[in-house]
Amino acid sequence: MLDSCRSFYALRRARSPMLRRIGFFASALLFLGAHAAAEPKAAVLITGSSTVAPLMVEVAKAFEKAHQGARVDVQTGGSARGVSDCRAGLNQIGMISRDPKPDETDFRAVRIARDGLAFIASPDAGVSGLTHDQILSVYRGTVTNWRELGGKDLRIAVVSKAEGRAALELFMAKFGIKSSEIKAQAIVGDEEQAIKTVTATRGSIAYLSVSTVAQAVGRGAKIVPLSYNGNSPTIAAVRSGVYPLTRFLHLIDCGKGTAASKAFLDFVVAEAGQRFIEENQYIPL
Amino acid sequence: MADYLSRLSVRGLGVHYGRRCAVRNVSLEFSGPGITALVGPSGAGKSSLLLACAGLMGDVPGARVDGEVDPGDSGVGIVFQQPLAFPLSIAMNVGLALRERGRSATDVDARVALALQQAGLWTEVKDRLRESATRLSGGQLQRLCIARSLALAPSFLLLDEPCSSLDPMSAKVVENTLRELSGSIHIVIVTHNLAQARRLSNRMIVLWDTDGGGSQVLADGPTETMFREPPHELVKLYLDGQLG
Amino acid sequence: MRYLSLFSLGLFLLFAVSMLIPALRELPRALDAGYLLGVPEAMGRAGGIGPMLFSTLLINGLALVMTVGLGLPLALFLWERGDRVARHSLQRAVILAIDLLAGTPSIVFGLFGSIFFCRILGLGYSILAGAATLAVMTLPLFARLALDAMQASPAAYRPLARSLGLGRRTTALRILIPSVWQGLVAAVVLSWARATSEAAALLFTAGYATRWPESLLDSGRALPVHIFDLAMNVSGGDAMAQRAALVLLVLTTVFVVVCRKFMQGVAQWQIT
Amino acid sequence: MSSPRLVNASLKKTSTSRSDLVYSGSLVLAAGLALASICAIVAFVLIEALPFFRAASWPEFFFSPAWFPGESRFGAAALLVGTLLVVLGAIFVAVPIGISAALALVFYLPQALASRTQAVVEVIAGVPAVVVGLFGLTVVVPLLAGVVPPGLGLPAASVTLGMLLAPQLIVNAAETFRAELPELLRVARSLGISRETVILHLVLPQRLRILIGSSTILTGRAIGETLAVMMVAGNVIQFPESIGSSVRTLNATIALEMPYAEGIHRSALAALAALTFAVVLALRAVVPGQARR
Repeated sequence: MLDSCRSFYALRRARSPMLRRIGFFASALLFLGAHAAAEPKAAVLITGSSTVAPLMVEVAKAFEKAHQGARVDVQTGGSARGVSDCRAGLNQIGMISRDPKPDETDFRAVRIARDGLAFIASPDAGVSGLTHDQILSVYRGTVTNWRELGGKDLRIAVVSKAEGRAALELFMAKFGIKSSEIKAQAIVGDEEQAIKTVTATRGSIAYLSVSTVAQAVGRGAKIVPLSYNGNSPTIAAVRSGVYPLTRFLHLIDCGKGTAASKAFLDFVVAEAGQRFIEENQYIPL
Repeated sequence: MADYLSRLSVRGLGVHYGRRCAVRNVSLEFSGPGITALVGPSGAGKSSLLLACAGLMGDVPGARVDGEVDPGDSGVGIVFQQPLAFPLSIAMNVGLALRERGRSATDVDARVALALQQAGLWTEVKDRLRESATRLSGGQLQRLCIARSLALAPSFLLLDEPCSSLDPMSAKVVENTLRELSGSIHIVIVTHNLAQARRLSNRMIVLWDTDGGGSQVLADGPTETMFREPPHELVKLYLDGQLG
Repeated sequence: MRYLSLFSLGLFLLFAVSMLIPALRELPRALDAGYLLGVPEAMGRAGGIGPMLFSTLLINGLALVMTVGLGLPLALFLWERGDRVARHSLQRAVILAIDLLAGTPSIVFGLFGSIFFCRILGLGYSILAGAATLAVMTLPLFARLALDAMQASPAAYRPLARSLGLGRRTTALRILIPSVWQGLVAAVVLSWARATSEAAALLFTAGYATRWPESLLDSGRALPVHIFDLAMNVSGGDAMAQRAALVLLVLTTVFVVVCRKFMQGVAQWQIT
Repeated sequence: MSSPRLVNASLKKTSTSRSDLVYSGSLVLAAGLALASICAIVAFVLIEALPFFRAASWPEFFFSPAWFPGESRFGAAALLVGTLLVVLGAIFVAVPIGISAALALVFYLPQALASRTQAVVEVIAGVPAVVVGLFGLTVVVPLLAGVVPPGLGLPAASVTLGMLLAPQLIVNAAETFRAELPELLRVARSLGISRETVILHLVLPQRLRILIGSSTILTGRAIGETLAVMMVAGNVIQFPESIGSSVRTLNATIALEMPYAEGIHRSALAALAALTFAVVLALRAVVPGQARR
């Protein structure tokens, strides 16, 4: 603080008008900041996966409406941050867009929504479904032209996900392939980037979450959802358990939560919360 | 202006730029009103001597000064060859140094008016003092620089080729200004224009680097005797315009 | 030469305008009070961007004050040493650090901010932490541009001011700054443009909250973060992302115009 | 106008006055605070990267192209090459267009139009990286897909990043060209020199030195820009075989993986950020005139 007083003092004494104006403006803001410091902090802080965050903001709003005075703040930063913040007690609830790893037993993972792994291709590929082995050969780079899969004569542009992403981990688990074995032409991060990359690249194939694909197809995006071993990746198929490649979105509680955070967890899993999840085009339990 | 006999004495002055020696062991005395012309071939260190007398050598990178320049407690003003106005109004250009010293506004305005009068610029600018100084003409700008130095009431005013970038008309106006000022303060003018030196100065100093080891005072005396009986062969050739 | 340069200016403007077409298409719906002041709904796919706009103004206003408040003295500090910059080790170290910072990805600033400002200084996810992080991020850019502007001013001012016995403060504030105010305006505007278009750094510091911030210590989602989220995490969010981007551009345009008028006025006032 | 008797002594140049001391005091303090914040970040990156540097094998880090944190293989070679190629590509796009656009702005446009155009360019500098990235992905990539399949890759990244850097370069260059321009043009007109000669012989040689000096901040920004590049570069970890193949930069890796990185992987990403510093230093050393400015 000493420095801002000194520079403020110097500025105020500086006869040049411009600097005096900046000095005045700076001190007013600092005063506003100090006065505001007394505000109460958020009751429930949720951090974690950016895929789940948009949904949680809406659910949090509904929760605040249902429980006057409660206050829920949602922050992003990725699944890893959701876990580390939770363990460090920096948040009350963590968000992860994957099933907990076998060694992750030090926290309670609450399933809040379903999701599945869907494969999509660009329309000019001319294919509507692939088998497990076909997908494996495409991602291993042994098959490089759609013609070999019954599609048009077009080079396959394989799109995969970046390290650590839940979809990649699910893909590696279900297909028993290591990330170093994947021969991709493009690697994307978030879901929407996958959709846009496929629409922009001829003959491309990618994997991402079923709900994103359902919403994109609903909006008329230029992508073709591929059936997996004959199962088409629809929200109904995942909800009914027919679709084989599924995962759950979780909220995690490391035992450092407050009464409000416990109430929030129950709210999300309860009827009202699930209806809300469905309204926002995610797949309820 | 100066109400008692001020004295600017230079003793054993040397100016070195790295290994090259520009000025070697120069001792001079300037006192009382009058105009001294400092002449000599270009590159003879005239400007370095002037800068040293104004105490500005510290600013020049790589320059080393030995010997002593003692202005006593009288002010030394300097006007550089390239006239340059601050990005401020005419009044502010002249009065900035005074305002910084905390003089009252009325005192500053009075002094600015006086300085502009002494520089012979007052009549031309007295009703546009608030305008930006960058719109003045070459001759006006040079006189503004002179006024700027005069505002600090120096006893000595050093000018580095004041009229070199001016048209003849403006040069004449500046010369008349200097002639009037020389009644009250001591002016040292560096010039290549020997006719101007003869017209203006009552004393002439010839600076020459005879042996390549740095310029020294070749001749120093009244201007007329310098022209009529040059004390040194080189000076005679120089004054006839064959050398330098 | 004439046609080549005019052609490249035209090429750049063509690229820039076609980049903005999706955003410009949203113009009628963007300049509507309900949208500008309303609260977002359905993950941002509907409703307004009131809280984001307010957070953006707060964060970037504060950040600019800090950037100029620290950047201008830093640039003056470097300019004071003037020609000896090359040799003076401290100045060379400063310019080196400035260049390093310019090369640092903005996500690293976000992480630094989240650890230093949010956790160590205890500001948590807040407007103040976001503003401080932005300030630290744009400081090098502003200091460097301001220094370049100052070094473009006539070199003869320095000995001239010294010959008149002017102090360092007067030389800097009354002579140097007025003579390069155009360069300084450009530096302020470019720093503002760099800061207001930043999303990654704010994601971890100012946070993601979409409610109206009540104080500087409240988390507030800035507009670029909102745009990033809509484009990257919300399916069908593109149109709203472009609309928000248009609002951000209008904000920057207003700032550019105001900045030029303000500085012109000051410069005019300064010389009298 | 009576001429007051001026006593010389009172106007002698005073030593540094009190306001000067306060001024340079606050200058040093603010500069110190700014410097401290700058060094804090450099230190933060190095401290975060320390655990990785202690544990990792250096040859693998610098020479192996295999970056697979899941299998704890941390080879950054391909990422380094990716960054260098994208930065050089972006400069190859931004500098010619930027400099000549700035020349057009300063020399060939009437003053009123020039200042309004420069204002537009300054606004374009404020376009969020997401919008540029989206434009890159939806327009630039399909356009290039025909020329250099598959579209995503080095050319798309260079064009997109180049256009992201251009506004800042244009404004910076225009301001630098505009300095001391009126006298230059006056002299040129008086000697009948054509505008082109003024540019080629008077303005460019002298001003280019300043521009080169400040170009390191441009290359810095090119290295620092993450999002727009990440969307169009393809991000495949490989030494690019052809001009059109996909590349991944150091920063794209940090941005893609940081939210999902834990422990040694996170420290490895900080090591990549430290590597970015090394690249900035290397580029600075290559650019002449930087130290002597």
